Amino acid sequence: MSMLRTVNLKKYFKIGKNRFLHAVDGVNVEIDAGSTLGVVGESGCGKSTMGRLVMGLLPATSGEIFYDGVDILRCTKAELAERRRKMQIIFQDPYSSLNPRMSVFELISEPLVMNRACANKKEQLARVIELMEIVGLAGRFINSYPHEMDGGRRQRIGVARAIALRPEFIVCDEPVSALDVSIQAQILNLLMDMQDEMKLTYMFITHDLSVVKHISDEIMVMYLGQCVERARSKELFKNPLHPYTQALLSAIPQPVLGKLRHDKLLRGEVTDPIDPEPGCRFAKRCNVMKPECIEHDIALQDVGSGHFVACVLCGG
Amino acid sequence: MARYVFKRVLMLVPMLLIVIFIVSFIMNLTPSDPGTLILGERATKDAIQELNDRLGYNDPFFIRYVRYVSRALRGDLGNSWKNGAPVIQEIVRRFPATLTLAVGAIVIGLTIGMTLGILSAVKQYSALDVAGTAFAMALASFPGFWIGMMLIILFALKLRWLPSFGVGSMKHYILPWFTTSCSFGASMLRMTRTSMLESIRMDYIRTARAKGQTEKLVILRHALRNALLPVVTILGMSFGGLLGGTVTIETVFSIPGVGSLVIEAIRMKDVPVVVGATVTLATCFTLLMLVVDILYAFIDPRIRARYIRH
Amino acid sequence: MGTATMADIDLKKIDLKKKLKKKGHSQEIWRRFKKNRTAMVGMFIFVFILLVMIFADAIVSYDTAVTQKISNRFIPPGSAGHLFGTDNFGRDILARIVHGSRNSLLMGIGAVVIGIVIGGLLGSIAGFYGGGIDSFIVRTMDTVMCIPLMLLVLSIVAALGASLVNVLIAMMIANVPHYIRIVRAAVLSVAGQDYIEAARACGTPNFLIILKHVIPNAIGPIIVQATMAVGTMIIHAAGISFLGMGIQPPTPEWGAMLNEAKNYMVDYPYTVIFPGLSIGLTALSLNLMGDGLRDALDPKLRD
Amino acid sequence: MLKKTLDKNTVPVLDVRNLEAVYQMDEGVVRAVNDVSFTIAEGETMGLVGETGAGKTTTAFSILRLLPERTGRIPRGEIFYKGENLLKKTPDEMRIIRGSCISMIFQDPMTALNPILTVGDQILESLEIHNIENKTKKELESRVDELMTLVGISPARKNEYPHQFSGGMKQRIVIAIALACEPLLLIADEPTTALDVTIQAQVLVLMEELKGRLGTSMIMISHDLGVVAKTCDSVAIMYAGEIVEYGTAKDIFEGKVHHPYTLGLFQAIPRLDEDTLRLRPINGLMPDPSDLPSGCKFHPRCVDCMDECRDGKPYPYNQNGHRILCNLLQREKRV
Repeated sequence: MSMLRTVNLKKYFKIGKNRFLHAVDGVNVEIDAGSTLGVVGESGCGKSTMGRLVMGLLPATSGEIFYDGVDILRCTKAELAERRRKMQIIFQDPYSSLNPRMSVFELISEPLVMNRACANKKEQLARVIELMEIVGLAGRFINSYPHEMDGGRRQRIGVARAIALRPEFIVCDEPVSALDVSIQAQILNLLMDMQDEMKLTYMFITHDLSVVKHISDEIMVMYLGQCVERARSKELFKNPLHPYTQALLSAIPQPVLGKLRHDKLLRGEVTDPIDPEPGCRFAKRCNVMKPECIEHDIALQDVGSGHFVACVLCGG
Repeated sequence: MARYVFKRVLMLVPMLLIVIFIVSFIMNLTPSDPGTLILGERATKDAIQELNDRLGYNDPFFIRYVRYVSRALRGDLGNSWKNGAPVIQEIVRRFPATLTLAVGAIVIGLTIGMTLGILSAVKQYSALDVAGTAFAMALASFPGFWIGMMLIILFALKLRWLPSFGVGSMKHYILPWFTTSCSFGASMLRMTRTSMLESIRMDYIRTARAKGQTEKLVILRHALRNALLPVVTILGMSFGGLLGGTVTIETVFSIPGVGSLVIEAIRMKDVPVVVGATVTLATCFTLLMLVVDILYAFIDPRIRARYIRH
Repeated sequence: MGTATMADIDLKKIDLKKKLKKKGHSQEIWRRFKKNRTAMVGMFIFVFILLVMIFADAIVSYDTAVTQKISNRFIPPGSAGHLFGTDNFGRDILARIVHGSRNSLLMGIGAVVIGIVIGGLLGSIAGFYGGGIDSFIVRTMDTVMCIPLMLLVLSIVAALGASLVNVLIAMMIANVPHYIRIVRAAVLSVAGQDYIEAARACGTPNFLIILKHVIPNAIGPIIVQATMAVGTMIIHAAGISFLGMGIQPPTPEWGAMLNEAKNYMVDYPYTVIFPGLSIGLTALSLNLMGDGLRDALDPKLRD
Repeated sequence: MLKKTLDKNTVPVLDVRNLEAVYQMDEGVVRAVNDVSFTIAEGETMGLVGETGAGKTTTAFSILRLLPERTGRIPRGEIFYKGENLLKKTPDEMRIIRGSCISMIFQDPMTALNPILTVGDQILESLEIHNIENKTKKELESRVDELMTLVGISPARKNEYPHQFSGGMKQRIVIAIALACEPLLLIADEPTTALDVTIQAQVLVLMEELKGRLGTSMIMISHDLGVVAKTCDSVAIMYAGEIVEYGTAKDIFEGKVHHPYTLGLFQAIPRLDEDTLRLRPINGLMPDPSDLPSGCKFHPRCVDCMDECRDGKPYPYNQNGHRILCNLLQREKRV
C-alpha cells in the first residue's frame, strides 16, 4: 500500500491582479512505504513547492494528500499533528536552514522538545548523542555552532533533526546540491544506509539526474508544474519516452571523453507557468511538436509496467 | 509612468487627511482658544466665549476637523489667531529664507559629503578613509545649533569675517549653510561610503575590470551609479527634513524661516498657523519623496519596469 | 547506535561543558568588538559618563549646581574650585554638567528604550505576519514620518506641558515610526531565512519561532540602531531645551544650559563650549560604540 | 599589438610557472595557490578541476592580476602570455591586456552584468576600451549587432537591460562581452554551474563553436568532471592550491595511473552510464588553507598514505607530460 498519495494536487501563487503562477498543477504521486521517489526537473518546475505542499509548509490550492490513507488536508488538527511527526524534511542549503545562534545540541533538540518526545533532560541529551552518532557527527561537536562547521557536517545536523522524531517519511529537498562531490557522496550514502536501517520512505527532490538515478526506486520528471513522465528508475533511464526526459538525459555531460550531442539540444529556456495556455507545456521547446500538442491538455498515460508518459507521441 | 505618478499624487490626499488629523488633535490638547488670543487676557469671559462661538471653536473636534479639511481642499488654511493674517500668506512670507538655507546646505553637504564618501570607499582603510569617517561621525554627534554657535564665536566674533545673524545678504547665509550641512553632509558621506563599498564588491565590477576598463570609469560608470539609490533616498529625506527641521539653527542665526514660524506659533498657541505650516511641510516632504521615487526610475531600469507595470 | 549506558557516561562530561556553552556567540562578538580600537574608546567614554551620572551626588552636591550666587558670576574656567568656570548666576558649570548628565541621559535612553519596545512589538508583528496588518502599519507610519520630527515633538510638548517626562513621552511618540521601520526591516530579513521554515517543519509554534529564532537573529542590528538612536535623542532633547520648551531652569540640563548661556556667548564663550562638548562627546561615544557593534555583529561588512 | 607580433607556433599562449598566490587575512596567511605550473597552446582548452577552495578561481584571478588589491599577493612565480611575463607589466599595460588578449567569463550570469546599463552598452564598452583602430561609433555598434547574433541573441534586444533576460541569455551576453575583442585566451570560471542542465548544454555547445571559429585558447574552470570531459584537451586537477595531476584529457579520463584524489573524485560521483550500488566518498574534509598539512597535502585523507607522505613534498611522477604529484607512483616505478 502506498504511504503517500496525492490526487490532483495544485498550488497557484497569486502574483498580480488575476494572474496566477501555476507552480504545481495537478500532480498525482504515489510513494510506496520504504521506497524512494525521485522528483527531478529544472529550476521553476515546481519540485520544491511539491515538497513543501506534501509537508504542509504551504497550503495547497486544491487536491488531496493521503498519508497512510488519511487525507491530511482535511483531517482534524490533532490528527494532523500526529501525522506531522511521521513526516520530516531535509533542506537544500545547510547554510541557511540552521539557526546560527543555536548550538548543535539545541538544533537537534528542537524537534524533540517541540514534540515533547523526551521525558526529561537526561533522556533528551542521550537521544541527541544517539542521533549524532547515527548521522556520523563526532560527540565533540555537541556545543559547536553551525558557522564553525563545514557544509557536510551542517547537512548531517539537518539530517539528525529530520530523523529525531523517528519519522516514516522524509522529503529530501536537494539535500546534496550545495555540497562538493566528495562530501555529496558521504551524505548520499548516509541517507541510503538510514533508509535500510529505519525503513524510511523518501521523496527525493533534485535537479541532478545522476543523483536521482542512484538513490531512487521510482522517478517523476516535472516540467512547469506538471509531471511529464513517471517510471521505475531503471525503466526511465533505459527507455525515456517523453521528449523532455530524452533531452534532459542527453544534456548531462558524463565524465567520459567525447563531445556533447548537438542533435538533442533543446531550444529556448524554461518560462514561468503564469496562467499557461492549454496543451503540452513543453510544446514550445519540443523538437517533435505536433499541432494537437497545443490543442488540449495531455494526460499522463500508462504505457505499460508502471511507466507513465504525458505525450501525444506515446499514447496508448 | 505618468499613471504611477498620478496614483502617487492621489495617495497624497488620504495622507494629508491623516496628517491634519494628527496635528489638529495634538494642538486640540493645548490649553488655548482663539478668543483669548485675539482679544487678549484682559477681555471679558463673555466676549471671549462669544468670539469662540462665532469662530466655531466650541463645536466638537470632529466637526472642526471636517470644516478645516473642506477649507484646506479649497486652498484656505485659515487665519492666524494672533494677527488674523491668512496662514498661507505667513508661510509664503517665511518660505524663501527656509528654502535658501536648505538648498545651500544641501549643495554644500552633497558636494563635500559625496566626494569624500566616494574617495573613502575607493581607498578603504587609507588615512583619508579613517580621517573622513571619523570627522563625519564627530560632526554628526554634535548638535547643529551648538556647531552654529561655535562658528559664530570663531568667524563672526573673533575673526569678524562674517555677520553672525539675520538675513540681510547672501553673506549672512554662509555660516548657517555650513552649520546645517554638517549633519547632512556627515550622513551623506557615511551613506555614500557604505553604498559604494557594497557596489564595489559586486560581480559586475569584476566584469568591468576584466574588460580592461580604467579604474576611474569602473568607479564612476559602474560602481557609483549603482550606489546612488540609497544616496538619493537620504538626499530626499534630508531635504524634506531641512525644510522644517532647522528650527534650532534658525533660532541661533535669527533666520525668519518656516521652522521659526511654527515654533513661535506653538509658543503663542496659534493653532491655525501650526497646523497649516506643518501640513505644508508634510506635503513638501511627500512630494520630495515622490521625486526621489521618480529619480529611482531614472537610475534603475528594474524599478522603471515595475512602475510601468503597475 | 549509542546505548543508554554510553550516553550516561557522556552526560557528565557534556554537562560540565554546557556551562561554558551559551557564551559562544556573544563571546565571539565581544572578541571582535574588543579588537576595534575606536569602538573601545567610545565604550570607555560612555562608561565614564555613566559613572559620572550614577555618582553625581558623590562628586559634587546638587546644591552647588542650582544655588545662585551672583557674586561668583562668570569666573573663567581653570580657576580654583571652578574648573569649567561659572555661569551668569554664579553656578559652577562643571557641577551643572555633572548633574545635567542625569536628565540628558535619562531622556535619551528612556525615549529609546520605551520607543523600541513599542516599535519592536508593532514592527515585528508587521514584519513577521505581513499582509494586511503589515501594510496598514507601514502606511500609517510613513504618513507620520512626513511630519517634520522636531515640529511634531514640539507640538506634543506644547500640548502636554514642558517637563522632563513630557519631553520624553513626546520624543518617544514621535520616534515610534522610526523604530517600527528598523525592527520591521530586521525581522523581515530573518523571516525569509530557511531556518524559520525548518523550525516550522519540526512543529515549533509561531510564538516560539519569534522568541527563539526571529528575535535572537534580528536583535543585533536593532541594538546597533538603538545605541546610535540614544545619541540622536540626547541631541534632540538638548535642542528642545535649547528652544526653552523642555526642562525649565534652574534644573541642570545640557540643552537648557546652552539656552541660558546663548545670550552671553559673545563675552563668555566657555559657558556654551562645555555643555555642548558634553552633548557631543556623549553622542560620539554612543555612535562609536554602535559602529563598532555593527562591525562586530557582521564581519562581512569589513573587507 | 602584442598578439600579432609574436610567432604563434612556438610560444604557448599561456605558460604559468611555479605560481604562488596568498591572501593576507586577519587570521593569518591563506596560501590559496602553491607552486602551480601549466601551459596552454593555441586553440587548446585546459580544464581546471577541483572542489571549493582548491584555488581554481585564485589561479584565474592571478593570471588577470585581479586579486583583491589589499589582501591578495603573488609572492612567487611567472605567468608568460605569448612569452611576455604578465607579472612584470605595469598596471596600465595589464589593463590593456585584460579584455583584448585575455578575458574572463564568470560563474554567475545573474550578477556579472551591470543591472543599470543596457546589454548593448555593456558589449560596446568592451569594444570602446580596446578600440585601437579608432573605429567610428557606428562601426562599433554594428560589431555589437554582429556579436549578439554570434551568441544567438537578436540584435534588436540590445537596448534591453539584464533583468529582461533569462539566466542562459545573460550568460550568452557575458560570453559576447568576453569575446568582443577576439582574445587569444578565455578564462571561463564555472560558466555553467548556475544554469540548468539543458541550458548548460546550449551554452557549452555555443562556447565550443565560438572557440573553434575564433581559435581561442581556453581555461575551463569547473568542479564537474562531465563538463571537462566534453570540452577540454588537457586537464589539471587541483587540490589545496596544488595541481596534483595534470595531463591530456585522455590521460585523465582513460589513463591507467592516477593521483588518489583523482580516483576519489571519479568514485564519488554517481554515474548515469553505469550502476553503482554504493558511492565511495573521499574520507575527511578539505584542509583549512591557512593551516595546510605538512608533506603531501592530501595525505590525511588518502587511503594509501605512507610514512614518507607525511613530511616532505611528494616526489612528482612524470610520463610524457602526464604529471602526478604522488609518492605512490614513484614507488611503483621503483619497485
